Amino acid sequence: MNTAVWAVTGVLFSAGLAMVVLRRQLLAMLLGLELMAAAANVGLVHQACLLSDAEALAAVAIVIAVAAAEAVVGLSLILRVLRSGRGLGAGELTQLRG
Amino acid sequence: MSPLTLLWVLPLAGAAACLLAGRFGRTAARLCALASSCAHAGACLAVIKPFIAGGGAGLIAVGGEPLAFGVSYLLAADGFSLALIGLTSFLTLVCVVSSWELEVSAAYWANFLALASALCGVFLARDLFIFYVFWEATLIPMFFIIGLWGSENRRHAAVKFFLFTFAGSVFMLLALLALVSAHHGATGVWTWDLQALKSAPLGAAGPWVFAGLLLGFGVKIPVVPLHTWLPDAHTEAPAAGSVMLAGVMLKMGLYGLIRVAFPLFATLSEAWAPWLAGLAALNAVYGALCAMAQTDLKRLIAYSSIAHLGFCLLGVLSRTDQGLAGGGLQMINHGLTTGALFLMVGFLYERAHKRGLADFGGLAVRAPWLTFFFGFSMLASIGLPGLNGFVGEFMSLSGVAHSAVPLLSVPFFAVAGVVGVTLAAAYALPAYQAVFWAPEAPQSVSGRVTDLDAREKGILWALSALMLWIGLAPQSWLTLIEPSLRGLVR
Amino acid sequence: MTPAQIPVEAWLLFAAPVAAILLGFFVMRPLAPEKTHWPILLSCAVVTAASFALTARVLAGHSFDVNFWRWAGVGKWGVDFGLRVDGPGMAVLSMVSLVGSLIHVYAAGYMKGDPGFSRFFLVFHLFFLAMIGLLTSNNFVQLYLFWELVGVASYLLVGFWFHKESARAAALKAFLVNRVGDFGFLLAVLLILAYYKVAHFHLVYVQVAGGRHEMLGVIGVLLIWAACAKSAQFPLYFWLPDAMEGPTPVSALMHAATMVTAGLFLLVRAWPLIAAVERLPHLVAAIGAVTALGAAVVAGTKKDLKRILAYSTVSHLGLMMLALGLGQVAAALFHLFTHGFFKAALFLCAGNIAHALGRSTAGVDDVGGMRKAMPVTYACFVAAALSLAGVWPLAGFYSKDAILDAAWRRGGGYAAAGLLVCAASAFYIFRMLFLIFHGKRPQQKRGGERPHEAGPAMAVPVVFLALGALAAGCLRHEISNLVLFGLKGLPMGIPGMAGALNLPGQPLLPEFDWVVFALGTGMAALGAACAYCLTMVDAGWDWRWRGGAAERVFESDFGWKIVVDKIAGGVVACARLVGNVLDKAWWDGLIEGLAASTRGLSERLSIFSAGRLNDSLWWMAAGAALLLGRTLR
Amino acid sequence: MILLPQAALAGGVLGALGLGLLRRPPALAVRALTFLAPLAALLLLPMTPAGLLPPLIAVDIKCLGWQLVIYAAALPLALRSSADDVEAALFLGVVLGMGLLTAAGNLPMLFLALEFMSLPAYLLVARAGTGEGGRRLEAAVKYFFAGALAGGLFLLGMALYYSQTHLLGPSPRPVGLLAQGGVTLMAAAALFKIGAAPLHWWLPDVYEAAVPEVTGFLSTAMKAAAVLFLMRVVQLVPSANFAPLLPWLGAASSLFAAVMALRQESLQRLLAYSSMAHAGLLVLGVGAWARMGQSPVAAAAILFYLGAYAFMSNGTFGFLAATGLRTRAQLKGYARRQPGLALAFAALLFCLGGVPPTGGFVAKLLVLWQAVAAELPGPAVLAALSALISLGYYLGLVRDLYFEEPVMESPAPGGACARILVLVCAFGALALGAAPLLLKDLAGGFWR
Repeated sequence: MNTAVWAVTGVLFSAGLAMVVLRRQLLAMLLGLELMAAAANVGLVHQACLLSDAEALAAVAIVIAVAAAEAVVGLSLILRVLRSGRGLGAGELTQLRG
Repeated sequence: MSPLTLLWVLPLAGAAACLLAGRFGRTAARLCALASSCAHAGACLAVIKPFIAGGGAGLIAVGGEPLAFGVSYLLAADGFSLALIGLTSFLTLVCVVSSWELEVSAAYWANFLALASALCGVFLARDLFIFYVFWEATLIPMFFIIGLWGSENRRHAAVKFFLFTFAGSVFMLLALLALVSAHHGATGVWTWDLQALKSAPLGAAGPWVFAGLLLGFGVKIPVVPLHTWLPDAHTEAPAAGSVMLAGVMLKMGLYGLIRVAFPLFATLSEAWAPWLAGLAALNAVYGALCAMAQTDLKRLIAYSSIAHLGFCLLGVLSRTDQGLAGGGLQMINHGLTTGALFLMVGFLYERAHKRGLADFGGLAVRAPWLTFFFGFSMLASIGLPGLNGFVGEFMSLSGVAHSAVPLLSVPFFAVAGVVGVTLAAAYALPAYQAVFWAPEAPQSVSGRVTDLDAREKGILWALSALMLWIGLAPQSWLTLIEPSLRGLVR
Repeated sequence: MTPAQIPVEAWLLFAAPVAAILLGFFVMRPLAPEKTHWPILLSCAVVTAASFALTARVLAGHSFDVNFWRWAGVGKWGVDFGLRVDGPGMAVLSMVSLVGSLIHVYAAGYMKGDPGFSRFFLVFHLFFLAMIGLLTSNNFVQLYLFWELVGVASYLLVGFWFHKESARAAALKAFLVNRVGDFGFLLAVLLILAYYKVAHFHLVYVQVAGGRHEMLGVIGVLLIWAACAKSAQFPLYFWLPDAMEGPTPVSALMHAATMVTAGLFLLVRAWPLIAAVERLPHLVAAIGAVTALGAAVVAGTKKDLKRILAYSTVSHLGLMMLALGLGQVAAALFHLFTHGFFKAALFLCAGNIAHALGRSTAGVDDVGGMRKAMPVTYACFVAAALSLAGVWPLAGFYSKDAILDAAWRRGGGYAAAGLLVCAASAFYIFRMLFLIFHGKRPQQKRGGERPHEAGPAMAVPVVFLALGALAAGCLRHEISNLVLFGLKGLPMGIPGMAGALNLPGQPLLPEFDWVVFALGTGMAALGAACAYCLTMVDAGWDWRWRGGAAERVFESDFGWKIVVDKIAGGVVACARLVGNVLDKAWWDGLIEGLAASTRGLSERLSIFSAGRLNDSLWWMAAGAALLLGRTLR
Repeated sequence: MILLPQAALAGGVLGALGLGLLRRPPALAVRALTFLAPLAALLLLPMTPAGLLPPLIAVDIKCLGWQLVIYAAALPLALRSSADDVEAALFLGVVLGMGLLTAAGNLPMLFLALEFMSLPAYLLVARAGTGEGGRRLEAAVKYFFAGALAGGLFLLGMALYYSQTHLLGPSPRPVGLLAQGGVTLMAAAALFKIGAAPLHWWLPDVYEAAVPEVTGFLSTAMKAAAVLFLMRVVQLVPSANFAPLLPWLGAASSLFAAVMALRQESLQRLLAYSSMAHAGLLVLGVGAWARMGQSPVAAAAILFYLGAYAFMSNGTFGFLAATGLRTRAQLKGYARRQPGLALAFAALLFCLGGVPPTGGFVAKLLVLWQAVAAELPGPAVLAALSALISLGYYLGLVRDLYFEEPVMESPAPGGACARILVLVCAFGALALGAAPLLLKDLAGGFWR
């Protein structure tokens, strides 16, 4: 059973990572980030229940809260990018280089 | 405030005073600079006079109360350091007087005095941290002197000078750190005191640390492969800048070798002496050959400095009494002769803004006094007996021919040295003739050259008198230098 | 003998010239430059008197050698300066001071009106002081000091008329060749100090006599090399003919009588060292013979008067070296003594002639039939010429005969060389005599005024020198005693020195030998006859053979000058290669290139950060993976 | 009581937001808050005794030292006069996050503090500053995604670590491979925050686009927090597998940054790479610290370096803010226009270059000293090489400043307050040069 949970975590995390690194769309990348956070949470919550460790469960709660905050900040930035008329593609963000 | 602390604080205070005086106009700054350099020269004499009276073997030391990081404020001066400090203060005075008429800002004088202070610090420090701080501190004033008041491509020369020396010094710093850490490993005490570090057990890292020190000092001497900063820095520096650069700053490297590197690594320096002597001999011959190929007068004198320093190094490496004393004395002599030569090229440059050998000609008619003094210094520089250049070279070479160090006793280093002496005439005389004796070339600028005025003649008389004094009666100078040197390397 | 007991004349030898020079430089030059020579002539008189007084002391057996001043001393190593007044020194010094003073008087007349008058006299007297110092120093370092000072003085004087390109080149060549010679001398002094621990002559003699012969061969060769440079012997003689660019008094004093003898004097001082190595004397003799013969032959082909005399000087110095090589110290010194007189006289006559024609130097084709115009010069020239050729009662005969006798006794090549040199020297001197004074060729009118006899200031010294050339022979016994005495009765002022050291070889001049007399005079007559036919009888000889291959051979001194030019060119090319190519282009270029390449590297690296977000994240993930991989292994 | 400084900062944040609610935020009050809160934290610092609030909070003497450095480094940005309450709140939020980081007890708290200081920082970069925000927005987006990715890595690392050691704090016993992997991932997150070589791509863009004061703040306070974060991760396990890599990683990234900075035309981007070079040196210091068994001496050296760097970096970026210069071309001959400011900037450049009589030298010396003492010759030589190359462009800047002729018309200098800041920073950096004298008794304990 233990390995199954780790397999899920691994798959989810690598999917999230792939989305962040490969996708061009900013939104998709944001989703990828959330996916990675969720994957780590799965592993954490599984282990915490096994050991019924309160501190770990508190950690899970913290992680969920932080992931949410992250999403908020991410969305606000993406909205500003949209409003400035440059579309969602990550490709156009190349003013800063060298 | 012990006299030794005064020796390096006085010029620094003078520099600050010059900057303040700069507010009230140029003459105030100049007068303040003159006052502080005279005061500094006076202080040096006050310290040296009783020292010589006491037989020149003593050692004035300042107590080393401990500071943070194992550093302790440890200054000491023996005959050798005092001689070099005397040379520094004298040449600073010469620089101040010789650039009296230049329209320069107060920062010019402040930089020279700061440089003098840092140089005195180097010659006084006995704590390696303080030694290193002063060693690098000399770079900043010289960087600004070359950069702000130099000639055409001064910017490149200033940056090259700073980076080149810094490259050597950074690896020297690593060597010092390794030394201090090794000492801490053995005794559990952090200290930077030169005497204490002699017992640092370095084991396998010993040669590497010694090589780091040699790299740091070698860049400054300069030893041939590490010398390419010198011609640019000397050529682009203002007249007074080249005097200080050639007169004293080149001696920091050799002083560092004698004071720090050799005592710390007695066995290694004995083992590597033949290789270093080979480099020194290469210095002497290579410098002379390069000087023969130059068309710019100042660049020629710069390369001749490389040759002269080769003799000093040869003398020091021979580890014999006369070799050491000869090397030490040659450092002072080179300061005087090359200082005088650079001054005169500076006077020429002030008048005609040209330095090439082909740009002049016929100066013997237009400026007879300049011809006389240039000839006098040039003869001293190529080692005419009876003038100071010969004494140093003769004793150094006699030391090398006499040396007991294996491989060094076979006289081919002496032969190379004497070849260097012979080549000296081959580069100096044709240049002298081209500038002073040859008739005016069509595109020459000799028309703008006027003869020396009283101030310039005064300086050159003082320098020539010193050259003649050392040349004919070097014994009094040797009693100042020799006792302290002998104890160092033995 | 303590320093306090040094006789006052010895101090005057130095005090007078120094005072005259200082007075001249600081007082006379600014105030009355044209009177600079007054204090200097006075100092010459004082020096001459002092040297004669000292010679009398030495003849009376009171020569001395004492250290009075520690120049530089460190631990066990030390060099002291001192005075050594002994036979060889005084023999040469007496001639030098007398001839020198006369030439100083001559120079006062010759250089009158020259813009550099005061500069000339100051340097001229500095040379005089240096020569005195050289002859009276008692150790190798002090000798080297004055040796170099003499070299510098010759540089300044040969290049006196620095507006002339040829004078500048000649001065530079003279100094550099002397410098090459000094390479040997300095190295020899260093080796002596290193292996014998002391530089003082006598202490070295004692050690050499005591059997220490370390590195003596090398030291001997180096000293000979130095002597060859200064005394213009075979390998390094080529600077002397060009040194004729200097004013005539310079040529007369330095390049005939005094400076060039310094090399020989060095060998005399170092003779115990050289004699201790059995092959070296032969080397000296061989160099002397080759130089004497070669120079005498070339002298016969030269056109310029002073160059003929220059080659003649090289030839006579070769003879002195030959005598020294054969062990005849006294003969060599005596010939040096007489040569000083007649060669200086010849030079001054040549100077007068050139002066009369209003030129600095005259060639053989500019003069002719001057007998009636300049009777005094003619008389002196004849006297000196006969003395040079070695005609019986004159001084030149006695000294040359002694050398010929030694060469004849040694036989073989030396004898042949000696005889041939007699013939050749007679040939070139009589050729000069006939061409200048008896030549039938009509005189070209140049500048209109007829050549007139030189003024009294220039004529009187020539006359005295000519008398010296005639009468110096009778002093031969005094000179040989002087050389002998000088070496025997030498009370040592220096502690730890054994009794006087006898120089190897017979110190006394050989007795009169009829066979040698006949041979010498015969060869001289043969030479004179050839000169007569080739100049007076067949007048065109001097020009017919020129322009052909023969001229190139003689002009380039049998090809030696071409070899020297190649060597000099090689050194300069090597310097330019090292200086410009190796140092500036390659090495400096390498270091500057290193700095530039780091900037270039930064250029190339910046293409990685093209600013795209995904690339950054990709690099981050890859970096983390790399880190993970490295730690999990 | 032990969280007094952090409480003061939180009060500041709420106050700034509260004022915002009143629609017309009086500019003076907002500015006072942005200035007072860090100052209050600074003053309250010594009074807070060490203590534990398990498991989340652990405050001890060393942690107070770190807080001192961080708050001091944050002060200059507090001075920036901006009427915008949101910006003030964001700034105070970031500083609060750093405060929490120093006091973090276990891993979740560490993660919380990490994100608490990062998220407002992304917005601060986007918002602070006048004029068109396009470049700043792009930089903020890059910063956000990089930061979030690092956060994700940290989470995964924490999960792995927890799964094997069942602990969320430092484990006394050596740990297995899985946990080591976790620790390494966490270290990667820390290295991202510091800006070490492979994970540095965001740094130049963010530092170039942000307003100079913000960049100064990021390069000093954020860097100090990140270094502390890395040290906390290293302390998690007795002998972390990634520790031996740190010195090489640090030296290599310092060398890389020095080379990259050589050719930069924009001043801020050049100083960004220079800041990255110093970060590399700090990572080398942490590596030496880890290798010497986390000796306090090495920690003191790193703290000193960060203190000195705070002066230097705030000073140089303050100079850019005060003078409004953007490119090296504008810098040419500036000494003739503003001699005082130019002299301060030159002094700061010499400090950054590590030229002896200055504080920068003592800082660099101490870190190199630890590297050599920890027998790390390779990284020490690389660091020395990077110091040499970095001096190349520092001297280049001084050369432009003093030796070149003024070419372009440079913008008008800023307010007096910014100029005074630059002078104070320059003086502070130079004064540290006499550290052996000044810290005679304080550091005595360490170095005796």
